[in-house]
Amino acid sequence: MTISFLLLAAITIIGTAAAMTLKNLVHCVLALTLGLVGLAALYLELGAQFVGFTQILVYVGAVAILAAFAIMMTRSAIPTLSNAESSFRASGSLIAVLVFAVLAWAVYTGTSKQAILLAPPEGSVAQVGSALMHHFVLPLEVIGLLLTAALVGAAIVAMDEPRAKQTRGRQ
Amino acid sequence: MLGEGIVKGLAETARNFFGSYVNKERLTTVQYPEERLPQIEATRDFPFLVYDGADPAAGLRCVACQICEKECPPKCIYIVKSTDKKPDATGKPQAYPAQFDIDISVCMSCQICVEVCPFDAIKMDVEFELSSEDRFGGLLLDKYKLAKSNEYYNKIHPTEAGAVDAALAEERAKAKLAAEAKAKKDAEAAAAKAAAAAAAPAVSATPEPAAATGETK
Amino acid sequence: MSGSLLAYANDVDQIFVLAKHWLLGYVPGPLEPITSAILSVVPVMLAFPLLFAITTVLERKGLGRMQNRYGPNRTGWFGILQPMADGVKSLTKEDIVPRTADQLVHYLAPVVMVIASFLAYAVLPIGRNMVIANLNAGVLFFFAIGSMVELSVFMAGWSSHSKYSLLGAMRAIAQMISYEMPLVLSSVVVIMAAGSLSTVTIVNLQAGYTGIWPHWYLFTPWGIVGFVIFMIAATAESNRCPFDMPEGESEIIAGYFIEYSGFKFALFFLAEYLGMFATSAMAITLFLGGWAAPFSFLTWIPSYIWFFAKLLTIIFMFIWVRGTLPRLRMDQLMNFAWKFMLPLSLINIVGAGVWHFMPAGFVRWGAVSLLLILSCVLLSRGLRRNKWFHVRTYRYAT
Amino acid sequence: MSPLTGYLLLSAFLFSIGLAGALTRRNAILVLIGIELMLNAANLNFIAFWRYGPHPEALTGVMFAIFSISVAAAEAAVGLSIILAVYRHSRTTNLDQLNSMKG
Repeated sequence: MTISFLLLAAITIIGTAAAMTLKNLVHCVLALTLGLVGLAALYLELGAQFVGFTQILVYVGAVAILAAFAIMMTRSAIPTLSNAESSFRASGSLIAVLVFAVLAWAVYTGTSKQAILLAPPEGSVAQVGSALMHHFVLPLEVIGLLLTAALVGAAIVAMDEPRAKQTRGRQ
Repeated sequence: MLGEGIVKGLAETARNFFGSYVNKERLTTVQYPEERLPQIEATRDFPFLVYDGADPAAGLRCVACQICEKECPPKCIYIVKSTDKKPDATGKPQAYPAQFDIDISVCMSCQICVEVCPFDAIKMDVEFELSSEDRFGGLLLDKYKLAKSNEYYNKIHPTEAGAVDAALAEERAKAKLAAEAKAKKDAEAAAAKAAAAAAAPAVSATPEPAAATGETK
Repeated sequence: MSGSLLAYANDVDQIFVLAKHWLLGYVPGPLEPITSAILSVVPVMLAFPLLFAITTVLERKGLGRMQNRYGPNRTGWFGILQPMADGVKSLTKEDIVPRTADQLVHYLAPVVMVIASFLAYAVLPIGRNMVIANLNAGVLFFFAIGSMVELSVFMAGWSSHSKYSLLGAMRAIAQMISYEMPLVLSSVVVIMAAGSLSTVTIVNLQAGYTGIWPHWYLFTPWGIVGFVIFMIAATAESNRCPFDMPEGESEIIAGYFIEYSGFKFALFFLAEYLGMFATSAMAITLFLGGWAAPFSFLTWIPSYIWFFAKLLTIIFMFIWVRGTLPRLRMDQLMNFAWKFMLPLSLINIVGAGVWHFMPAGFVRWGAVSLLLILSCVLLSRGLRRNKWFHVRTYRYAT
Repeated sequence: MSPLTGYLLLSAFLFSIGLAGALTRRNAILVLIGIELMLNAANLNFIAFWRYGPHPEALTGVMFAIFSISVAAAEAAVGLSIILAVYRHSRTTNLDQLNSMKG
């Protein structure tokens, strides 16, 4: 429980909570970015440099921008009724609170009370690289395949329909 | 091969880059306040008033006919006609502008005032450094600021001014001739009238209309 | 004699490091880490904005000369004080915020952009032993920070509530995302060869010499291709001509920062140039041996001088290209990124792998060069076949 | 409280925030963002367990986080493109209004 952990946790919580409550969707995405950067900083705090920087690269550089693009293209930036909370507001919040209560109870009872003091693992980037290439090479290939499939699939799903017909007709 | 054109372009700009340091003639920029390009003769920007002779106030060709004021598309000319008449450059008594203002900030340099002026009194200037610190009055020119001599006009637009001068001289000569002829005729008519009056004082009414027609001719 | 000279050269090389340690000697223990950080960061935060100021005037003068003009030559000696005049002008200008703008986001966008641009310098080795933070994942950090610039571009474009700025931001983001991939993939070859993501290690590996020739990664077939791809992608990433679509003056005036004025506009300008310097410095680090001297007999010149000399050379290249090439169209830009740069950088990775597994010698050179040249020619043919533009014919005009 | 407990509690809280968002917001994009948040909370768990677990040298937690991030990226891309397609079809991203199976 260091000060840096508390600070980063506060940033993360503020960012994500704002992302889920703000009216304007673009604000939501920006707040989400703040939360995810806080999360990446937490990864760095835990000694996982590679994961932390990958988190920034993927979430800030790709997912947030993608969400922003989606918001622009679906004209959801104007705060209208559709962005407000749904009719599940009370029940949804209740479910979330219950889930948190259960998880917190499990965490409190499940983990040992005294601090585990392990030396932080060193040189993890090189280790991550060699592990990816040796022990985890099959999952890596599968992930590569999945990403390619996702790329092609996303492009096809998002493609303009009339234009798709046109190209088919031309072929 | 991809990139061939890029290399050509890069070579061209490199040639310019080094060439402009070696060969001063490459540089197309004129260092304006110190150096100036000679103005071509057809340069025009804003109107001015031409005067003949030495005195700007007395020699203005303008007779305040107000045609330019009426024709000006942005309505930037303001003229007050004088109530009295003064002799102009040729000595003929003419009306003159008591006030003649042009708002240069409104003027759009269309040159319509020059086209419509029957007296060749308003012409286009070439002066372009007109910036002023006075936001409202600085570009509102009165007749004293607008008045420029015929010599100046000859200097800035020699060909056009020469043609105008020749036309004016011809016109004046014609006017002079006409005036002389008229004076002669007047004199003749007066003499004839006097003679007639002297010859037939008894016949009072009949010759009178003939004399009148002769006079109107 | 020569030994003492070498030691002297070494002292000059390390003068900033020694000065920092000398200063740190006067600081009490608990304050040492923070003082050390400040002493590392402040010179970088001063040096690169100064370089920005110099670059603006050099760029304007260079562009002028390329177009047979003088460029700025009124302020100070040969116009050298022009950046100061520009700075005073932008600082004293009114800061206009559009009434419908999203005030907070509008305010934050330039700040985020400048911070992200400065953060990128943390991992760039400016000289021997001169780096702010030697991170294990330095290259990854650099690209992660680079992706934050895109977000600030979006913030600026969206918060201004102007169609021009939104269009400019969308163009900028589309372009940056498209060119980020070749940028990262072309640096992957170096990471493969060096076996490390740390910028310091990468430079140290290139600091050796065979005879008088340096061990730069540029002097390999995949290094040349990687460098060219990296520089093209860097041009697009920093929104510079011929990829300056996001701020195309003739169609969307200034792109995403059109609604900014005065100091905030200057911040965007600063951030843009800082981003350009950072990517150029990354290219130097990855391919041109960082601070290493180009010949072994020139190692007596201090390392930071070499670094800045290389940086200025690359900046001159940027200016040269800007003075030469016209702006691309959006579809040309995207075609070039996805149909040429991306496949070529992927093939380049394969080439680097082949290089790694073949025995050293001319056979290796020939094989990898052949692979890369062949793929380059084929890919460029693919670009040519579907013509990007046709000769225009006019029905009525002659 | 040990550092591990802190991280786990934070992770649980993030998960609940994501769940609450996914359940209570109407806009499809925000629901997707909520799901991303839940994934991230799980990632934080993996990293925390890797760091404070008995075998940090095995790197399983880090590996799982890396793969999970890439899956999340793929999921976001496909999800957002589906949202785009749905928007093009029905002119809304409001999940309450997307209630008919036929066009």
